[in-house]
Amino acid sequence: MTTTPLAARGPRAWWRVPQRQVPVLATLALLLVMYGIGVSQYRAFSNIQVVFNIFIDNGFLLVVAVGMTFVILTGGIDLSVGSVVAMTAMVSASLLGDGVHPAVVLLIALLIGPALGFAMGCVIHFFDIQPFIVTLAGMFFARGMCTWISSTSIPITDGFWTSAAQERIRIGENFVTVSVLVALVVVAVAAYTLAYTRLGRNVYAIGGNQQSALLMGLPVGRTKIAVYTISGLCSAIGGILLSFYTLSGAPLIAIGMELDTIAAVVIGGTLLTGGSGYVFGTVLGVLVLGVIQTLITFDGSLSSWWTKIVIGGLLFAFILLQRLVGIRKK
Amino acid sequence: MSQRHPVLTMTAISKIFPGVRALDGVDLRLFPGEVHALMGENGAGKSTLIKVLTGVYSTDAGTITLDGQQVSFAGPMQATAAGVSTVYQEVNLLPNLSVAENIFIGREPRRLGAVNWREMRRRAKELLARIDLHIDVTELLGSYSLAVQQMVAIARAVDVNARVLILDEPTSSLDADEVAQLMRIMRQLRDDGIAIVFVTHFLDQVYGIADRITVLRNGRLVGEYPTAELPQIALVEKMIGKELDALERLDSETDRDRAAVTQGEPLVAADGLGRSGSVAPFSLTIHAGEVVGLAGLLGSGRTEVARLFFGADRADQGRLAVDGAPAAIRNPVAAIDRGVAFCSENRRTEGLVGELSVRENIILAMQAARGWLRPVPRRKQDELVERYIKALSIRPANPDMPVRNLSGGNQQKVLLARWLITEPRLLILDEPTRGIDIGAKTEIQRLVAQLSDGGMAVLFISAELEEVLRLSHKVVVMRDRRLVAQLDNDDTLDADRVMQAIASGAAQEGLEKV
Amino acid sequence: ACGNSDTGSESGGNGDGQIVLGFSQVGAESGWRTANTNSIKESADKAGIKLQFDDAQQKQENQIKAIRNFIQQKVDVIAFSPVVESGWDTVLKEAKDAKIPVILTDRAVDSADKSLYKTFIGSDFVKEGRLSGEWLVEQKKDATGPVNIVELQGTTGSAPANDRKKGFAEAIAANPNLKIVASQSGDFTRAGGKQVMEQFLKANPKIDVLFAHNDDMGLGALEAITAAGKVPGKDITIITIDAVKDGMQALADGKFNFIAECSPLLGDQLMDLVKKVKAGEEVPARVETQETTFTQEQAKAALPTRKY
Amino acid sequence: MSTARTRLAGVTGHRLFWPLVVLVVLLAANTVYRPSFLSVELKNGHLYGSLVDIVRLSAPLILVALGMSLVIATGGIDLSVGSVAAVCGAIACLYISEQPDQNSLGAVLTAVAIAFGVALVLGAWNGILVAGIGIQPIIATLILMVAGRGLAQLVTSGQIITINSEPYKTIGVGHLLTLPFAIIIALAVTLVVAVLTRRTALGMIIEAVGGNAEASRLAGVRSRRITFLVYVVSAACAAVAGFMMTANVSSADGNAVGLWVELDAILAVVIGGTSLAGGRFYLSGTIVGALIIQTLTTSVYAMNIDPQTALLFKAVVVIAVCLIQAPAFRARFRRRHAPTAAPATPAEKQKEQVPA
Ligand SMILES: Nc1ncnc2c1ncn2[C@@H]1O[C@H](COP(=O)(O)OP(=O)(O)OP(=O)(O)O)[C@@H](O)[C@H]1O
Ligand SMILES: Nc1ncnc2c1ncn2[C@@H]1O[C@H](COP(=O)(O)OP(=O)(O)OP(=O)(O)O)[C@@H](O)[C@H]1O
Ligand SMILES: [Mg+2]
Ligand SMILES: [Mg+2]
Repeated sequence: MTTTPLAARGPRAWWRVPQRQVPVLATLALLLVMYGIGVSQYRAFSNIQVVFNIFIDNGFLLVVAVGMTFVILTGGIDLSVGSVVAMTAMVSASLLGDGVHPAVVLLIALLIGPALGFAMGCVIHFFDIQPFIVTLAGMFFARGMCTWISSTSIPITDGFWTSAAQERIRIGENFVTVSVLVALVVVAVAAYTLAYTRLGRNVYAIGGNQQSALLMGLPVGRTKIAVYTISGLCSAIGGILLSFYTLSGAPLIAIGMELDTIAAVVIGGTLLTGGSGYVFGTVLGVLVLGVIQTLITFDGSLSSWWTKIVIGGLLFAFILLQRLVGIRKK
Repeated sequence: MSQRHPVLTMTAISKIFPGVRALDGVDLRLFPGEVHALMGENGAGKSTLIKVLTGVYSTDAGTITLDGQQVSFAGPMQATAAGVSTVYQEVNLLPNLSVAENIFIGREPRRLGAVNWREMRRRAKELLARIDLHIDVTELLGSYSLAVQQMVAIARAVDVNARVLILDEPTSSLDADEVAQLMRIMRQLRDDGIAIVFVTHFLDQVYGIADRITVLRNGRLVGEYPTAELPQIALVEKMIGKELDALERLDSETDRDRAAVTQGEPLVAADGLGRSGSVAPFSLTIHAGEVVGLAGLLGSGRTEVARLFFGADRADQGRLAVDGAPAAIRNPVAAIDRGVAFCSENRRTEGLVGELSVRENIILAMQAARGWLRPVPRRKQDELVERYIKALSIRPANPDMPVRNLSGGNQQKVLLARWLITEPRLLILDEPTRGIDIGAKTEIQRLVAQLSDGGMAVLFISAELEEVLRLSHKVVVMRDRRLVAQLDNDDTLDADRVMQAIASGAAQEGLEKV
Repeated sequence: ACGNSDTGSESGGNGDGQIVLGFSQVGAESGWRTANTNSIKESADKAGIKLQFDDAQQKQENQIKAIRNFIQQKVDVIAFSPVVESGWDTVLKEAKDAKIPVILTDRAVDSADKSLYKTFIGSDFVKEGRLSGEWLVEQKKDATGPVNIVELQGTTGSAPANDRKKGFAEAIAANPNLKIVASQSGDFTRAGGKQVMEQFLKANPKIDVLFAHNDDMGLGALEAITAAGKVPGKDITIITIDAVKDGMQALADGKFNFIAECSPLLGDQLMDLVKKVKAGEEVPARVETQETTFTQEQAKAALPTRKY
Repeated sequence: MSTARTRLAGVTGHRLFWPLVVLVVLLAANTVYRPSFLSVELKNGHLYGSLVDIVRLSAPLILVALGMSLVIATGGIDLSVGSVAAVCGAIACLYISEQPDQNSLGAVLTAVAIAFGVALVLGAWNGILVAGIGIQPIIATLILMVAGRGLAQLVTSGQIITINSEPYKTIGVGHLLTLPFAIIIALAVTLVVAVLTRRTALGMIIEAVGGNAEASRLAGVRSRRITFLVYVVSAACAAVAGFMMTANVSSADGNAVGLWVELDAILAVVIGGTSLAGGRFYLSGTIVGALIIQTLTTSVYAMNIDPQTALLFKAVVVIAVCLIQAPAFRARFRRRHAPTAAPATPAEKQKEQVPA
């Protein structure tokens, strides 16, 4: 009896990108187009430093968005990130103000976020409560901690912090800050984790179908708790970077950051339902938001409300094009 | 033999779901190097027993011992670690990951702690080649048909070094060849001393491979028997709990007059219909009262043909005519308007809405056709739902149960009921008997025959050639996503001739242009 | 695409000698703020200064970004209303290195290094709170029994809320009879003020004075007071801050009792400073906007000429 | 006795039981703090008291949350409700403020109709992005959330438009038969939505789309049309909420109206037992959820909790609500009551075992 082997698909040409990466590449292309528009419209836009500034100004957002990518890949959501960022900055500022050694402060600040994330992850997993509600409570909690610590902003004068904040790493004419390097390291580590470790693959698996992942014998609970812890850690790092950036802790800082973060992740092509997306996409998403903002500042003629409308419009144009490119490929 | 110790015993297992006693004091013993068939009607508790064993559900009573040690797994992860490898009934894989990853996730080959993708792909390809599946392992699993997915699931399970391998209806959507491959592998593993639990509704498969049989009925243990000592008829009697002649009568009823009913205008006529990348253009007519069987190997494009007729996918070539008038069927709504119904093969992703109740799932299509403003009156709902719960013996007969909680076979019946109540003119059935016990299967076959006698046209897809042959007036053979032959089902047609047509499809190219 | 940095270096639009001012506004969170923005835009037009305007939407991060971009664009002068007091050193240093003078408007920053900015122009929130408190102390100096005050705070953690609260508390400490019995945040909005006041009225049988951190919350509270069957301005003395038009109207109508002005109209003063700074002239380290306080009679007189 | 117990189990097992318990506990805490909290008196022919305030103030949230329930049931989310409320409130107020006679009923009705029409357009915009173009709901509605705020401020020119219109004011603070008019509107809209979804097949179809969109499509449901529709309904609900919010203070503040209401609305829906993943939705649960949230806010004021710690208080209550509601959580404390299956009698089993 002959069995017809299922015809294997034709050999793939080396230059053909895998289907899954098309959206990300489309996003990249659109981002470049947007940058090109900026360059053609505004003279100073072409300075390399403008690009570096986008990284400098969005370093902490990038780090937090990377953490969020993990959570969203599992199909969850973490609304607490903005508040945890603020809380970390507040705690650092207030401890430094009390004269605690910076190394100790750094350690404590880097522990609080993951601890809260871990706690939220446990509640989500063990009690089977929707992430939205749990992390919303976490958001209230962390923000409440901020105002509880102090209702006014606390300046940071510590030597380590100020030097980390103001150190300029020269690249030719231009410079970046320590934060940018930290952010890039976080991106690299996260990309590696997602692509090459079991934890990373389990994250995708849970996002694909949690029930199936469970039946396939994957550590669903552990992974879920891990992603919220990771997100907490990234928020903590983001909080430190933000405290470098502003050299202070303010109770109302980073309000609404969770939406920016989610937007960046989703614009980067990650599905909110989980299971599909890349850290690189998230980087692009953050850059898209950064470029939009830079375009608007460079324009400098928009009133406050037109600013919002134009941001919305640019976002729409971008998403629409991204989507159209995606459809054609499907 | 008597000094052999069971590798696994389950004793007096009970499991209660709200309102349903799914298992009631069930025992199971497994010996190394045997294939143990777990038999029972739909909803008898087979899948539940397996899930209790692997820790998906906690037991309400009873003990499990593995190698003499009492165990209680907290979940499949622990069970796998202890050497119990399982393929669950519904394909439970990850459509968003590549085929290779689906096979290896959780135990990826690694180098220096990092997942070694190249090695993983290589081994996946190798493994699939062993079961004669030659597909691109880097593609997403979701882009393959259900049958391919099922093969991948099997590949995943058999690759581990397990002592106990559990296969819950692995063959329900496989073709004869794939089944043969699977049997070969099962024998091999058995000879290596692995204990295999095999759940299926195909008796010949059981008798082809199983050493012993445990029969469940209504969540209770009926008994455990060596295969050799239990004749088929006795097995069926034990499963359904009544004498068999009733069943046989049904069986003979379906053996009916298959004289062609091709007079007059065809109900549906496809002319050069096709979709690039999925099915080559084909022409096919279906008359009222005619059953057209679609035969072909796994992935040959039968499902794709059905989807084109239903507008689930949009054809980009050719024309479709209904009642002789050209019809643009661009979406399911248009198809349903013209009296076409489509019972899809993948009930979980394309069929049922798990959260909704049995009642809601059954009336969904009818309701959609009426529009949301005209709800089906409750009285009529009750009447229809009750009728079909009875006709298809859906169990438990509780219309308000979420369909997710039904056993696999019963879910399939719900899906069937959904389309039957819309009283379509053309009913497309893609693997309607998948995972259905023999009692219900004959019931469904009889129903199809009855409907077609009543003037309904049926497009019937099944991996079981016998079934196709028994019901169809005309058998259409697919191969490599093209229609290669149309055979009238007269007395000379038998399985061999169909297989021949499938195998030598290329030689019969001429027929395609019919 | 980005190799022409040399052409960018002489950008800034000052080829024709026009001064370019980069201004980063906090946002448009209130009518006050919009009036502030309008004043600056109009004045810039009048003074022939090219304005690069940026709205930070209440986020410090955005303001820092905007200042960075101004530096890239090589504007002549940067001005901004800081969202919060701290955290500006780094970016101000960059501006200093790029030799762009900085003017703070409306709110101060707490940098130790005063050379980072040229001058500050704006109002003093603490003073506004203090003026309100002092007026109340004066009014109630004959009070024998306790005077119950309720306070509607601005957004928790925001600088005006903190400072006005502080100034007010300092001032009323002069009379131990004056007691704040309840203090809640009304988020600077009318709806917030109303909602909080409703509960204040139910929880406190005797309220003598309402101190609201801005007019809007006071206006919201008015409705709650009326609905509770009390007469605003009579049964309850109402003190607010800002003096926007609706507030002034309420004051003139006798519903409010006192308003400490916080003027948004600092455009002209700012443009003067910009020109001076650009020309390298000396400027005072601190310029206060012309502000006053209003009682009901003063309001009636001032109302017809109010600009916003 | 056993029937009593099963009846009790039936009550405690009801979906609304635990949310209601939380609501009652919150109210009780307030009453302990201030015994007059529960008292409701008749002032000028109107009901007056904290309870009435709570219900009246939760009316806009209830409206927004109703629309949000439907959107969430389809597996989507609508972040733009706050902005839509702001835009509609602003348009209505702007129109009224330009009328010579602001008290004319006709003018107010026209204003409301125009603003409502705009809301439908905005809803349709969301619907097209999600259902037509296939953009992920969260990002599709984020666009309008950002731009809508801008639109609202554009309408008001960044100022607060104050109006003096009795008929319009009625929407927010008027009374009918001693009851606040806002409550009546909320009830009416609830009724309309409930009838529309539960008396027709719309509810089930929405749930089917949310539960499994592909399966619904193959069952002949026009999934896209339904998805489109829920965004329009959501925007319409948000518009009415916007009228209420602006009428409440007789002024439109483009920046403040409906700020963060989307979060509260989603929270209300989730507390009410609807899953964010889509599928089944529970309107009654949503309403209880909205009441809980408003009670929480009011409690902060009524119990005079320091604003600096108010958020911590909120966090504690929210987490308590979800814990108490989670079956998995309660199960942990009820282990000992675990049902034990009655052992099957040997006779029943009739094992036929054969040695292997
Ligand atoms: N999660 C659940 N909740 C409630 N009832 C359930 C649940 N899972 C299964 N059941 C019920 O338990 C009984 C046994 O189901 P099970 O899936 O074990 O049957 P099965 O023997 O595998 O049938 P099939 O041959 O159709 O797969 C059925 O009546 C089913 O409705
Ligand atoms: N060899 C293959 N290469 C790529 N894709 C394949 C292959 N075989 C199957 N597929 C995928 O599976 C589907 C195959 O077709 P389809 O499901 O219509 O066939 P079928 O005859 O119904 O097969 P089955 O019996 O497996 O259901 C297509 O969607 C295709 O993407
Ligand atoms: Mg089963
Ligand atoms: Mg198929």
